[in-house]
Amino acid sequence: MTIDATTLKSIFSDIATAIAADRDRLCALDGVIGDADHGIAMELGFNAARDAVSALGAEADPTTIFNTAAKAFLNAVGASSGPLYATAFMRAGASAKGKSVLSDAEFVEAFRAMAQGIRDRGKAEPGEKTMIDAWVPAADAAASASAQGANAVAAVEAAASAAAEGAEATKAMVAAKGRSARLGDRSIGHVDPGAASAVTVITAIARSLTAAQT
Amino acid sequence: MTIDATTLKSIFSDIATAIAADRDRLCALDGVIGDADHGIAMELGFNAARDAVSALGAEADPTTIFNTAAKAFLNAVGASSGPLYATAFMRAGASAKGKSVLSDAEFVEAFRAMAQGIRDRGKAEPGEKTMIDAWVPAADAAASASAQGANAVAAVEAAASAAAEGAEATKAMVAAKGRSARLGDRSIGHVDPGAASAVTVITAIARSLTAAQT
Amino acid sequence: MKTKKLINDGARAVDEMLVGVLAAHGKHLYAVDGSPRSIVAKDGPRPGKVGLVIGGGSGHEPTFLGFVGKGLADACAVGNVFASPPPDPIIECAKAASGGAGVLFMYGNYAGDVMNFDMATEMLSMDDIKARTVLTTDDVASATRDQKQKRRGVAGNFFIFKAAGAACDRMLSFDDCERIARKANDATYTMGVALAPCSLPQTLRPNFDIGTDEMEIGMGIHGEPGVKRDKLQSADRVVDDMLDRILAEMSPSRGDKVALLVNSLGSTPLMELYIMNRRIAERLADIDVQIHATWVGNYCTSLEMTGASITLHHLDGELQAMLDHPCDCAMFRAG
Amino acid sequence: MKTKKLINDGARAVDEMLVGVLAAHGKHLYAVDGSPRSIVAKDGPRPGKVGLVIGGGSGHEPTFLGFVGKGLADACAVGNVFASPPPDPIIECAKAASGGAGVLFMYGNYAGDVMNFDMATEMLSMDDIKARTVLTTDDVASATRDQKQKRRGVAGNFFIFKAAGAACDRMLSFDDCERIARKANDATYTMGVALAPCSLPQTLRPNFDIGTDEMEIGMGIHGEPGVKRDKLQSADRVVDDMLDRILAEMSPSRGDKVALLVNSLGSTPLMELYIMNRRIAERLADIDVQIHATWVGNYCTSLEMTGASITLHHLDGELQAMLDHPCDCAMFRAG
Ligand SMILES: Nc1ncnc2c1ncn2[C@@H]1O[C@H](COP(=O)(O)OP(=O)(O)O)[C@@H](O)[C@H]1O
Ligand SMILES: Nc1ncnc2c1ncn2[C@@H]1O[C@H](COP(=O)(O)OP(=O)(O)O)[C@@H](O)[C@H]1O
Ligand SMILES: [Mg+2]
Ligand SMILES: [Mg+2]
Ligand SMILES: [Mg+2]
Ligand SMILES: [Mg+2]
Repeated sequence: MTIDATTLKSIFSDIATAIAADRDRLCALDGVIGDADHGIAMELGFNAARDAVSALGAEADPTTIFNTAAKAFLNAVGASSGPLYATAFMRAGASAKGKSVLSDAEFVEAFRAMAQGIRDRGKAEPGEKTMIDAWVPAADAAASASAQGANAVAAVEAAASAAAEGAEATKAMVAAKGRSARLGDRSIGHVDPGAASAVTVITAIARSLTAAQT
Repeated sequence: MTIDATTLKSIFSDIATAIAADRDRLCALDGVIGDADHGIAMELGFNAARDAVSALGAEADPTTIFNTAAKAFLNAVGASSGPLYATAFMRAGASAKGKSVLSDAEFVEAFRAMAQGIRDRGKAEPGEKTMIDAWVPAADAAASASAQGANAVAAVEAAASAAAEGAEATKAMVAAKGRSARLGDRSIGHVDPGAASAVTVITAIARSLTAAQT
Repeated sequence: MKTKKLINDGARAVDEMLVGVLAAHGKHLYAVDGSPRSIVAKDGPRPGKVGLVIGGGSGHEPTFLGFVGKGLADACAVGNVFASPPPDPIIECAKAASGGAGVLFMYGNYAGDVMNFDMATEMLSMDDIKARTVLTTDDVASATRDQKQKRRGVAGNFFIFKAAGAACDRMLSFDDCERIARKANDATYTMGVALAPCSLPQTLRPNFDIGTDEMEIGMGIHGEPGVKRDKLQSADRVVDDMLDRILAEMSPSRGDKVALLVNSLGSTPLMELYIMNRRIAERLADIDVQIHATWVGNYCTSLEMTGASITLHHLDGELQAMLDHPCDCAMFRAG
Repeated sequence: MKTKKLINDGARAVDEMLVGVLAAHGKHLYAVDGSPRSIVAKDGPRPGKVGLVIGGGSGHEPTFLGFVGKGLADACAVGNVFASPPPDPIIECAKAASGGAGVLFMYGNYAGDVMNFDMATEMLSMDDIKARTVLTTDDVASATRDQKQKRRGVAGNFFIFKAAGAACDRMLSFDDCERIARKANDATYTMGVALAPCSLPQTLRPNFDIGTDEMEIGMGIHGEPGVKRDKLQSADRVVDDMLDRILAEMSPSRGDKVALLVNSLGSTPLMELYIMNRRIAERLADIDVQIHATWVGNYCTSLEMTGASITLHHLDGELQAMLDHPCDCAMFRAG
């Protein structure tokens, strides 16, 4: 498949819908080990990203779409999620530089760039109980599926399962980055909200790609 | 019977005990149409009065006892009940002036003076939904019983029933004095807390006299 | 279920608070020797000046004792929670505040306060101290317009005391101080709304019941019921309702000036007060009423009650001068 | 069950608050044209002066924007409730505050704030504005002593910003301003305790659960869990526990001076804060530590959270001079 402006825009729109539906659960998760606003931040951010990219013309290239989403997300949110997701989208934009549409492999490459952007911005290592613990295994799964010839849908589906496992695994971790890092052992037993929302985001991307394909 | 310092002191002590037991009900009544503190004020006041008079010697005359109670009550309480009960006791003290003990009739006279003191201080008329609506019928009942030859116990028992009826009647009244006067019709249906506590006070006096008599 | 408070013993709360107040504000305040409930401004009373004594129940902090200081009140008599102080501390305050030119008693119009201050006035006359009383009656909700003298004093105390304190500080005559105090009271209008109760330290029980979606318009600062119980509305609607009642009485002309107080009853945070203020400013701009100065915050509280009040202080040249007169109190500074 | 607030729409609460803030405090504050979340002191920035830009999430009022004014911060970047501001308003604040001598960014040490301010710093370097950052890390409860750099910034911001603002106002060099800011941070120790949660305007749900007889020692100002959950104790015991932790770190010598802040997290009324202050004063007197100045009230809140914090600011001659330096902000005045 080729992933064009229309598909990218619908991806942002589908993420926004999925996150809005998940908002209260994410706030509740953040209430346990953070400040209870993660669902709000994600909803604000993806609504702003969706609105900003949907205002772009049909001729917008992927880089413009990702950069527009980055800026909109960042300015709507601030918080931790703002710079993390904004950097993710900027990196995706950079990886797509010069292309007018994305092939399956290029989309997976952009997806990997997102995970790398979050990692660079937040400087968190896997195991520190952050969204990195969902994004890094997700990016790895997508890359290896793609290397084995999977299309974008299959690769992101593999990413979504890996993210879900990764998020589940944060329960056992002691937070070492972000707001909950001060909890020490008291953070054990609870899923990291940023990892949980990453699952929602990645699953929404997979669904959106599936819908675009058919 | 003759009512001496010991009896008067035990009256103050018995009132304090009765009011302390009734504190929360009085606060709750005041919560409905006032500021929820009437039980606290009455408890503070009668505890202070009890402590102050109990510190007096056995040779203290009734006037000294009443004046001591007045001062102690006033300074412990402030509020509305402070000046009202303090004036009541000062008037009782004035009516007992020069006497070393009180006869039954003199005690009833002091009791009437209390009601008159409350009336003078608060300038409330019967029917304005205040403690006056318990104290005035109580004083009248005591006086007429005494005029018909009743002893102090019987007179104050008559006063207690009259006070209870008077307090019950405040339910139907619209408050025109005190904190609840701003409620207008919304005060209807609720007993005035000051009238309710007057019943407790007067009943305690009757019981205390009965106990002293036997 | 009991409410939670950081106290040691409800019965000692007021006295312990006062020790803490003096520890924090020793530069501004002292207590009369042997009368710990009589709090006096270090830099307030002086010969020839009319003394201003305020007072009332505790639980409204920074009202009353926070307004003791140079340019405002000279002394404050402190009662138990929501209870008038007795005559003794009032008398001690009057003696400390007296500069020989008379003492003005100012406090909210509550039966208990009136009786206690009146007893103090009677006793002071034996000491040759002349005390006059100006009751504050700014609570629009607490009686009809023709019965203004029956109304309660609430957050508007702030402006009324401020005007009187400035008049006293400017060494005006006893008559003028009293006149300005009365004028300030007549020019001050407050409406409050409560969303959730407070609880007394002695009982640790909510002092009124209110539904989880209700508000009480016109609630008194001791939890006395107000003019109506309603479903909670948006901030703009609540402000409109409150302002409509205030403006109907004040009936300002275009170009008139007011001072504005947006006050929290305790738990309502600044964010909500400023959201209210946005609407108030909008409404007053619409009718061309100029806001000379605005205060927003906890000025007259009811312990931890949730809710807010709006006060307008209708200025003329004289009241504006009094408002702008500097003051320096333990918990409030202006000018 | 939803909590009750006087708001119009949770999503618009911060922007509406800011309109209300500017309506009330137009003499002190303005917003950068086209950037309503960038609030600047009218009488702050000037050529040659190091600019002080503070910022952080909303919901802590008067922190942060209340501390913008002459002698304190030049500008404040305002985030959503409990969320760092994005880089754009930070950049606009830096431009407005810049007097050519450098801009100091000061804010609480939270991952979100660090990332957003760092992005702003990178972007500003393209505009030739040099920004340096001093994070506040006064919350003793939030990491062990050897990990002070990991701690959160909480109510102690008040003293730390005050010191830095005074240094900037005195036209000290960029290096000196930064040095004093770091020194003030190192000398500031806060412990908090929470009794009941707040709720976000967007969710209207309590942001943590706590038993009806429990307290959380060391609770963060966004409701982040603290060091322990306990049965609620008397005020004196709670103060002792908090002070013990602070003093163990500060280890003052006899005769040392401190400044003291007893802060409400929102709903805890002045009465309780002063009761706490009574005990604090007693304890510090016992170890011969002198309290140079005390502030008591709502200085760094978490919306309507119930609870309080104690901050000690360990003074030397330089920090004392900074503390005593006058400032005039919309919501705070000193000196
Ligand atoms: N340094 C970091 N690197 C990666 N993710 C982080 C980092 N810091 C925080 N996070 C993520 O951000 C989430 C919280 O986001 P959010 O609630 O929106 O922001 P805030 O903590 O500012 O309120 C955490 O659950 C965690 O997954
Ligand atoms: N003017 C008055 N005359 C007689 N009784 C009064 C008057 N004003 C108030 N009261 C009585 O005082 C009671 C309230 O007392 P209390 O709660 O102790 O004082 P406060 O109203 O100051 O809180 C009322 O229920 C009423 O009976
Ligand atoms: Mg969060
Ligand atoms: Mg009462
Ligand atoms: Mg009372
Ligand atoms: Mg947050």
